[in-house]
Amino acid sequence: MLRKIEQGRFGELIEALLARGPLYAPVRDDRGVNFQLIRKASEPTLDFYNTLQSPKLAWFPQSEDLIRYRLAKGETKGEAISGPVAPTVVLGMRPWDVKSLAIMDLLFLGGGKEDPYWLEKRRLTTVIGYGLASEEEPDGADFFRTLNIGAADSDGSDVFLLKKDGDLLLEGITERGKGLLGELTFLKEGTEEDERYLVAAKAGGKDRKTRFFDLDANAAADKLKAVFADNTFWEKEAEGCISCGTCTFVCPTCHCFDIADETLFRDGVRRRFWDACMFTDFTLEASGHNPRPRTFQRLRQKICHKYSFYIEKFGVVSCVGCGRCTRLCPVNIDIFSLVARAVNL
Amino acid sequence: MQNPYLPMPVRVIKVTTEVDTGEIKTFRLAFVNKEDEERFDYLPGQFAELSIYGKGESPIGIASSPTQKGYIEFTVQRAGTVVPGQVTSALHDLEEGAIIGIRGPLGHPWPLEFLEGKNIVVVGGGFAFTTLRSLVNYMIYEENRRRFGKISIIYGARLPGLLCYKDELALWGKRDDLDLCVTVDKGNEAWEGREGFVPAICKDVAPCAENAVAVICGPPIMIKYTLPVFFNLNFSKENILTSLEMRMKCGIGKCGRCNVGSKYICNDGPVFSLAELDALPRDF
Amino acid sequence: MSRIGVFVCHCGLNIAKTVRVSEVVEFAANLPEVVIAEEYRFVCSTPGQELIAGDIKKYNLDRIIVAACSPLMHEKTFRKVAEAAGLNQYLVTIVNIREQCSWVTEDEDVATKKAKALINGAVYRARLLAPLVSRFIDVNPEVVVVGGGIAGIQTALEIAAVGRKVYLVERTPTIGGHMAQFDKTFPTLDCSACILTPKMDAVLQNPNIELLTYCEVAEVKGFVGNFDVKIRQKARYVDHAKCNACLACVEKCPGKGESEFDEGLAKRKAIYIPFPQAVPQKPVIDRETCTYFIKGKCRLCEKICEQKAIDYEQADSYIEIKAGAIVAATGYDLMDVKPLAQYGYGRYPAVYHALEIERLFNSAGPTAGKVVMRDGREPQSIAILHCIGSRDKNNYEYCSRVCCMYSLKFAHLLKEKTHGDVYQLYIDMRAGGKGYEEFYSRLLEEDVKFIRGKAATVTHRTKNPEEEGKLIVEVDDTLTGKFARIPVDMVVLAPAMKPRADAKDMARMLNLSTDKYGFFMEKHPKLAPLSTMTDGVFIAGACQSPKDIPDTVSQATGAAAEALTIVSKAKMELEAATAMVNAAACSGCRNCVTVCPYSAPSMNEEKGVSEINEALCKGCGLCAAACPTSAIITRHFTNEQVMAEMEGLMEF
Amino acid sequence: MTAFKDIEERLKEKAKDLLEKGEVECVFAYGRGYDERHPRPYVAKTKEDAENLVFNEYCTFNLARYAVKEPRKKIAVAAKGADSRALVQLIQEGKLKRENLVILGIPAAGMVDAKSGLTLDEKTTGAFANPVVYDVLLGDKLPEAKNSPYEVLGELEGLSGDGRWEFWRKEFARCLRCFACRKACPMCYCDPCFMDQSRPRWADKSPTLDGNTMYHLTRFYHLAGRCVDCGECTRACPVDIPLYLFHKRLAKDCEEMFNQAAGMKLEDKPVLVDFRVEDGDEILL
Amino acid sequence: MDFEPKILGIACNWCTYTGADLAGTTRLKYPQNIRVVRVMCSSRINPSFIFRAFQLGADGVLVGGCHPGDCHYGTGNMYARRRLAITKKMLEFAGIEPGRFRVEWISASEGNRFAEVVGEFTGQVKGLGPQTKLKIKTD
Repeated sequence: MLRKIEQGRFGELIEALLARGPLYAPVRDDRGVNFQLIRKASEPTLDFYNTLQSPKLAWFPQSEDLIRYRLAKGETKGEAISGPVAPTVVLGMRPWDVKSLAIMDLLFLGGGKEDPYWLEKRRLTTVIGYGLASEEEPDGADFFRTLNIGAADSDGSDVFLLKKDGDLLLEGITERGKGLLGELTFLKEGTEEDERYLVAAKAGGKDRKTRFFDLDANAAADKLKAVFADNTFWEKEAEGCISCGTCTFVCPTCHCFDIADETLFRDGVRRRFWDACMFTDFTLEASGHNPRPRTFQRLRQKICHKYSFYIEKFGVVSCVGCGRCTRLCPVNIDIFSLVARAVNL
Repeated sequence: MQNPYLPMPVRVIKVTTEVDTGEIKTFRLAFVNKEDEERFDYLPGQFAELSIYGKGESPIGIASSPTQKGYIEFTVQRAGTVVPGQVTSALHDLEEGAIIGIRGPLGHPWPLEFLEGKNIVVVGGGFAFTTLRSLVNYMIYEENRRRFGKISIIYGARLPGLLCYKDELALWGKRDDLDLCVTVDKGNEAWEGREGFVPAICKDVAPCAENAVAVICGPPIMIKYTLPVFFNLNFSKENILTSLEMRMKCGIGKCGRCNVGSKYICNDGPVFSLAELDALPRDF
Repeated sequence: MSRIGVFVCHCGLNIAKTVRVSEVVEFAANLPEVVIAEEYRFVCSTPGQELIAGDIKKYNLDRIIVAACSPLMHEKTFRKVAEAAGLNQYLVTIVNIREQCSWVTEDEDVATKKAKALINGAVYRARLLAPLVSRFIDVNPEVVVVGGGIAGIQTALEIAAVGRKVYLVERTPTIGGHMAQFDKTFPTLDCSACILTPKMDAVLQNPNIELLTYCEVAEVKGFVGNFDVKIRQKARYVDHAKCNACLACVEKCPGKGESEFDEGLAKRKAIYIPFPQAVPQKPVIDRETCTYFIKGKCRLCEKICEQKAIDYEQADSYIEIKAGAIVAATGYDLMDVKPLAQYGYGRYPAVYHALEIERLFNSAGPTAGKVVMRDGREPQSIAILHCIGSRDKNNYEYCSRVCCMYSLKFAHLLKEKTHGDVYQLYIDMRAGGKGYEEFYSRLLEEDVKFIRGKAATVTHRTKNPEEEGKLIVEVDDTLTGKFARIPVDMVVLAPAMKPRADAKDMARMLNLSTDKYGFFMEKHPKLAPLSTMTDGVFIAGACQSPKDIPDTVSQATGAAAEALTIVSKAKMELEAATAMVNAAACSGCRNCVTVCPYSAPSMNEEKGVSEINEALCKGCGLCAAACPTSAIITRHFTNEQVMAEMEGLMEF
Repeated sequence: MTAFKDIEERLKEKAKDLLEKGEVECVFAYGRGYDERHPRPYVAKTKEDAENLVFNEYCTFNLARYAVKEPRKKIAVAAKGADSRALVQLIQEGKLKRENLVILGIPAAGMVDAKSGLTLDEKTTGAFANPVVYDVLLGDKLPEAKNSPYEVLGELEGLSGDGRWEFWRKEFARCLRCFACRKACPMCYCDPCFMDQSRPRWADKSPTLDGNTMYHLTRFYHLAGRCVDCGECTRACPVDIPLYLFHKRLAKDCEEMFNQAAGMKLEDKPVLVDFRVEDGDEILL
Repeated sequence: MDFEPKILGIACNWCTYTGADLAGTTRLKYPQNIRVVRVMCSSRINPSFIFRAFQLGADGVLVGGCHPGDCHYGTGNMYARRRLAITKKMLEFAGIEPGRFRVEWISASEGNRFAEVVGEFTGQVKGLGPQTKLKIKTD
């Protein structure tokens, strides 16, 4: 089903969504555009190319409380905080970001153990994807096409959003999506012409130019395993790396986290929060032994995890080519060219 | 669905100091809630996260055998040299009656089906003997004993005072359905047993590779010198098993900390055959 | 989980009057990890101590907290109790609910609330305390005394007297120091040599004293109880082992040098002993003035010496000494007055400084005790100028303390020996000391002209005939308020006593701090005037500040006692609450090495981490706060412990 | 002013020369990144490598950060004004040895932060145009900025205390704890950092506002009198926290109280591990 | 009921702590909002202690040490002075009222001074009201 609304009435749409429950959407501040929990209908914007950080925080917040406890005489009881997650909407996710959810599902819901926190939010959250309109040029750091992601792919979204002249087209993809659109009675029906436009846009999105090389996932996986032991290669690639966590924190598919107890006075929470395989002490064992003491080993782990191990374990590349890691890397390390070099070694 | 991050309460019912440095203790834990006990259905080789609120969690191999009913045991070494580890030292301060938390069982057990009908050579060094102890107690349990062939155990420590489970070793020594060989790098006047490094002992015990599996756990240096011995005895890499130590947090293959190659040690391990390890990038 | 016992003291009514003790006890009893909380009227009393000891056993406590008076009062007491009950003393925490709670308020609620908070803080901290054991180190029984002046001599003799071995290190060829140069000593006017030489001799005779003249300290390593001192024996070119002190060599020697002992007023030979009563009596050769060393021939001394003691090939050699304590008695220098051009020293031959005058008076001196000037005349009028460089913002702000008195002495002796007019130009007359004021009054009788005012200039520019051929001392007489010109034949300057030129090097070697002038700093100006910041190193005499002979000698005796308190023990206990480095966390930034006043931390260069010598550490924690990675752990005051206590204090 | 292209040429030449003669083991400089605007730190180990060196207005990295990891090697480092100050500071702290360093001084003005598009000058960071210490100078000396690098503080200093707290609270709240600031900082050579300590845990391990505040305040303090205003922390920050403002302010305070600026003289001692008897109590007011 | 500030004192063992005891033995009265932590030397104080104290909810922090020159350890308080000066500037620039942090040199003989300073400081902090900026929100 296809609905539409004038761009001028975007605010109404937001109002309606806010009325239904929590809403995450892109908001512009003095530093750029990022996903935020919306308070006022005026906050969100659709005038952006890509958010600085990935929207993963809606499902996998940077910091999430798991258990609350109070240190008491005798037994210290802990109670799980699986706070009632309300049906939530995330609006304005670019196709590559939407794709990342499926990749994360494999990990958080796979391996025979489901992560209740991720599962709960996935179950209750409606994704409104946001296609890249034909006039918008991809950023030089992007390479989603290499990952075979179209600039206007709608798969993975519940509702797919696309700009058309003065209008916003909303396509219901999943049942949940269609249900949502159904509730938004003030939306107008999309016309045949809109349909055609949409189809064309999606097709056009497929061969939208970003940086590209012909990536065969399985071949890359094997190649990287072969290159793994080539320390000189990795040392050269990593010589600029400062081993910070920027690339992993802005990455939509990085999932590593740490768990810690935070106690003040005698009240505390057990909390999980983003961690990064790039950190020196990520693998440091209590004994003092560290299997990855050197920077190149950590960079190698990160690259191979995405372009080899993940493929071997889950069958997909753990990267969507959003270019965030490259754009925000303090020393301009570029995963795209790095992998290209490795694969063509 | 049961929240895998929420520890189940257990009561400390017995604390045994294993070594005379006091740095290794065994904790006998009993579940506070019956249903938790039933849910905690484990096999030798698995581990669990012991949790102390305010300090955190620590992944520890299960030292008891499921054949021992009513309790589970964990042998814990106080971590850290100059600055003691938060959790392990908190555990060491525990007294009987204290209540802590446990998450698990986690990871894969020793592949018992694979071991069935085979001769088992158990090789352990120092503190790393814990899950091997579990395995042995499991195998020599009367209902299980016949499922396995010949059982030979080689266990070593640096000094007599650093051997764990001394009483149990004594009992095993009396049994005729297993060969026990306990050794120390350096004995003392009181010591009557063997002297010598584990690899050397393995050499002259020379277990036969015929239909046999070697299960080896110990400090890296011991492993390093023991493996060649077994290769020379024609043990295939498929028939040598070990258990990996890796920094783990979540224990259910999500947090990524223990990722090596395509494996998440906590979830896909910690038990591996050498053949499987060879397939992994050398990054552990 | 630790097992904490809390004991709250009533201290009679001292605490109980304002703090509701039972309420506090109940509060404490409910805190996690507190196993038992008790109250008692006087916890420090025997029954109180028994209560604690009993509970430690009964509840097998591993921490105890005593809420009572200040730790400065009874911490030791309760630590003993714990030790006796088999609990490490460092697991005791004292909560000060008297001096800093019940005594400083009358409000019951406030006091009770505060007491609770303080105890809560203690509980937070106690959990993290660790047992500490004091370590002991062996102490080397021997002592090194640096400086062979009266201070050093006195110290050496005192220490030797109790049978301890002493090494007395003197830089010149003889001991005796400045005192040996003096003629008479104030206020008693007894002859300096007569009281000093017997002591010098006693040093020579004492089997416990090893005399190292013509030696300098080259290096000091180690720490209290275990110093390694390296001594440089300067080449004497005379083998003292062979020399029988016949001094025939001195007779024959053609070389001529200026006598340091006579302040250059007389000559000495190239091979010489500084003065007749020098100790040792054996000569040294001065390369600078020795004909053989200058011209390459002569060797007269060698020919004359029956003992074959002369050895031109001799080179500096080194002696390594181990010692438990070191006493620095390196004395003072007289300020060089040449730079003070206004007084004309060096420009006008008739201007002398104090030590020169001492030699002029001395019967064994250059003039055989007659006061004649460089031109051979006997002065008919003499002006003695006080405070030359002392009490002078531009030079040395301090008072040199002895000048007033020796200036009076000079006046007296000059009167005696010249019958000339003697003027004293002083700012204030300082005569504090036994018999000093009396001496001053006595001089007032002796028609010495006292002029209160600091001499401005000494000039030869004359204004009238009667000034002809004289030196004019210009001065503002602050009593008459008049500007005076005093024509005299001779001017005597009383220059400031200043630290030895190389005092800073010595300070560096011994790791002493110095004041802004360069005098060695004592540990505490009142309570530890002989000790220094470096344990086992003590100071005596003028190297600490200007002082007269009586003060010097009493200091020397005190320093000897201080040194003995260390070397008389075979072992010594070290501070247990010291700092240590967690090498795994050290980033090698060197902050600790830079800031430590005791040089306890040092850099292990190839490991790239710092290491702390606990024998040197005093546990102040300066380094810990300077350590960016908190790799330094100050035992008993760890970051964790301090912050935990803060948390507890702030909770309620 | 010497054109960047010429500097690049001289850089290549010098690097080649040094490597050929074997006078250094490697040269820390800049190499091509994924495009012109994104060069990368580059380590030339052979004279062939030297060919790959580049220099343009985007080569903002402070390479002292890499040099400090090689205390024992004999190395050459390309250093702009602030970078050379970092080297000096590190020498003061005994982390580097002057004799092991060949400093290739680069007088540079108009450097640009590719991410923000801002020019490096006294209004931002890295205002220092000329290296303070160097062995060779790869360009002509430039006039130093006239305006004080501290003027930019005026706005913040003008605010009320509440205003300033509001400002910093907002900024600290953004912090992701990616630690890019400390990892990019040449002075943050500590490994582990105090933040990695578990005993004591100075700040929440999780990214709470309080933890972030503690982290940044303590880090600011650790850099007091040491920060050379190169601005790497701020450029590295993925959420653009203007850390340099706080660093500048402390640098200013240190100059006022102890009249010493970081990394200017080889013989200086870092102000916080030093004292003068004349230090008065007025600094505590 | 009017605002009663929580004040953390950090005192060096040799001078200020002893001075505080003296205030007690001479029965001087002063506000009891202060709770003193004893350290061996003011140079033990890590500026992060101060930040932490405020996070823990201290409304004011008072540091006491020996008078410069009288440090039991010689030069400890000389370093402390510089560190704490920086700390003060930092608080001020971060927007925390500088009046909440104070360093005083109080010798063992200055019991009355201790009482005075605490009284004065407590009043000052009272005037500033509760410290809510760095304080960790506990709900």
